[in-house]
Amino acid sequence: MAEFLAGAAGFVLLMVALGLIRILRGPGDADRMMAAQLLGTGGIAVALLLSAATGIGATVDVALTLALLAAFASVAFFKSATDAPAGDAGDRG
Amino acid sequence: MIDALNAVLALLVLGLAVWTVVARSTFAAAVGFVAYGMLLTLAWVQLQSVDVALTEGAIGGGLTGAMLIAAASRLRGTEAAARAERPGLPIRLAAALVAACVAAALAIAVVSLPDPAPTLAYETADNLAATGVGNPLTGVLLAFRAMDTLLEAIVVLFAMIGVWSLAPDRAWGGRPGRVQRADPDGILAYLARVLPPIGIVVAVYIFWIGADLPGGKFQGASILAAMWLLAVMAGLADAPPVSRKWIRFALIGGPVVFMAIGAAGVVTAGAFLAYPDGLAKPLIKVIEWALLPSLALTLALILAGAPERPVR
Amino acid sequence: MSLVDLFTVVAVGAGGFFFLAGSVGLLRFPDALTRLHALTKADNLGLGLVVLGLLPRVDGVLGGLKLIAIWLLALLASGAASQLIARVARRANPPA
Amino acid sequence: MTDPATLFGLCAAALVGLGVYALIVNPQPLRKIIAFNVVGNGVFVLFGAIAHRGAGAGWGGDPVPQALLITGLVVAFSATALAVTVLLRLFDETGSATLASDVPAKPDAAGDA
Repeated sequence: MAEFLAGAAGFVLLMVALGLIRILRGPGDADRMMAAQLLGTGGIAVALLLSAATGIGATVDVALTLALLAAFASVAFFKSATDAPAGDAGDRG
Repeated sequence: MIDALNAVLALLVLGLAVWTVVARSTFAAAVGFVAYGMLLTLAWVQLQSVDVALTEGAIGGGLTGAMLIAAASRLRGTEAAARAERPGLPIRLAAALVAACVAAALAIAVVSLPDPAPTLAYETADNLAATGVGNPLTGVLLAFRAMDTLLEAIVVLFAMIGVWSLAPDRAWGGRPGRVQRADPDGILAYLARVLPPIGIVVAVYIFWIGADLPGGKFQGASILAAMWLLAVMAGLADAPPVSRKWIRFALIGGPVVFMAIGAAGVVTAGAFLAYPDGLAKPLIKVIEWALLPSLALTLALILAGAPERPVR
Repeated sequence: MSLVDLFTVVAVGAGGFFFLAGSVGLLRFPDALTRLHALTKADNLGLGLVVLGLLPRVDGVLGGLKLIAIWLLALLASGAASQLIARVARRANPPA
Repeated sequence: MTDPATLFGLCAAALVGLGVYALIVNPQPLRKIIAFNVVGNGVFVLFGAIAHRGAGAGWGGDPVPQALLITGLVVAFSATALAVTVLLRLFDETGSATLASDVPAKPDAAGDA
């Protein structure tokens, strides 16, 4: 079973890495941010799968920390994109 | 399976590092760095350093990433001028040669590391019982190498003083950073209302289990700093003027308690930062509880930046 | 293979499929908002199914609650982050 | 396949090399800061790989270098934040973020850019 879980972790890692091509291609900054967001979620899943595969329970806490801070970079991105002098501060679209 | 996973992970880390070097726009490089920090966190898990993975996850991907993204956006206008300064081909070739030599030397060192590897694990294990803590890293940080940890807490404080010293004269002692405005009913304000209470619980949990399992004050303090910054970015809280007395006391509180207990060790245990027999665990606890709020505040104020708004 | 193992294999496999779908969508869909749609599938369903598959393997109720808490946190983060990214994307390319 | 210590050790050597290259050739200061972090991460991962080789006493690695890594990460973060703040102040003050000296140097013979 550990083999399957490690394999699943590798598969998820490969899949979200595929999404990283969006960081390379863009075209917009928003697209790049999405790829980072997807990698964040994938990283949580990989950490959980590795925790189950290796039996190191503390790895779950790594996933917990990552989940807690998953939106952090996107928030900074939103703030810097909307705080530009010309921008308004509304975030309800 | 694990071997293949490690290989993929190492290649991805390298690929993203290459991207942060070759990307045309600095913003794209900064986003790449966020992803890179996340993958490094997984690499730490695979190197069986869960404590370090927790630190990297909180600091590398979270705090550093957010800081770089914000800075890259602010400096967007300077990109074209910087591109024109790109050095010519001969310099780039020379740089590549230097870099390749450095990498090759390190690689040779890696493959010729002594076998069996020297380790302090057994000595740590033999002496850990004397400290009363279960997590060997906490034992190392607060007993065997307590001097490093003390100096580190002070270095972080110095970095913050360095950040403050960059304030323009008119703003000295004022509030750090710019005014943050956000829609009070928007999704950002919602997130900043829901997440920090959970984040504080998680931070205290990570801090609390640090005595016996991976975790500790640095990780907890990073999470606390991130949560406070989220509230600031959502306009729900404002950074206090740095001239406030309570801030000064809160900042030095942790290091002062650490040094006081260390100095008491000269009398009670015969050496600076030594603990008397049987009192090691309670004293370590006191130091950790004192350091957590100081570290969290210091990290948060470093991230908040130099004072920019004078107090009226 | 026990029934529990089978459950894990099916759920984690399905989760992996949604990560695949999320990545393919992120790469193939034509504009930012549709890509965002693909991304949230990976966030919500992919991670959710992985967590579901791992639930029977944890020791104790607390371990299970922790896994569920991680999923809920990721849901909150991805929901908020998607909204914020979408607003920036729409500002850059206003709908016709 | 090799053991993770050697694999990530070699990865770390490459990271340091990449970072050194970027530190020299990237004129944009923020890129230099990122490059500096890549060098730093390379050093940390190398240290972590060596710690992993020292596994013993039931732990996955030598706890002494691992503990020092944690303080190292926090200090690296502080240094990065200080550097970014200096850069932003330079930008606010001068409107540019260049490290070039004020003397408008004539394009030298070596430069083709």
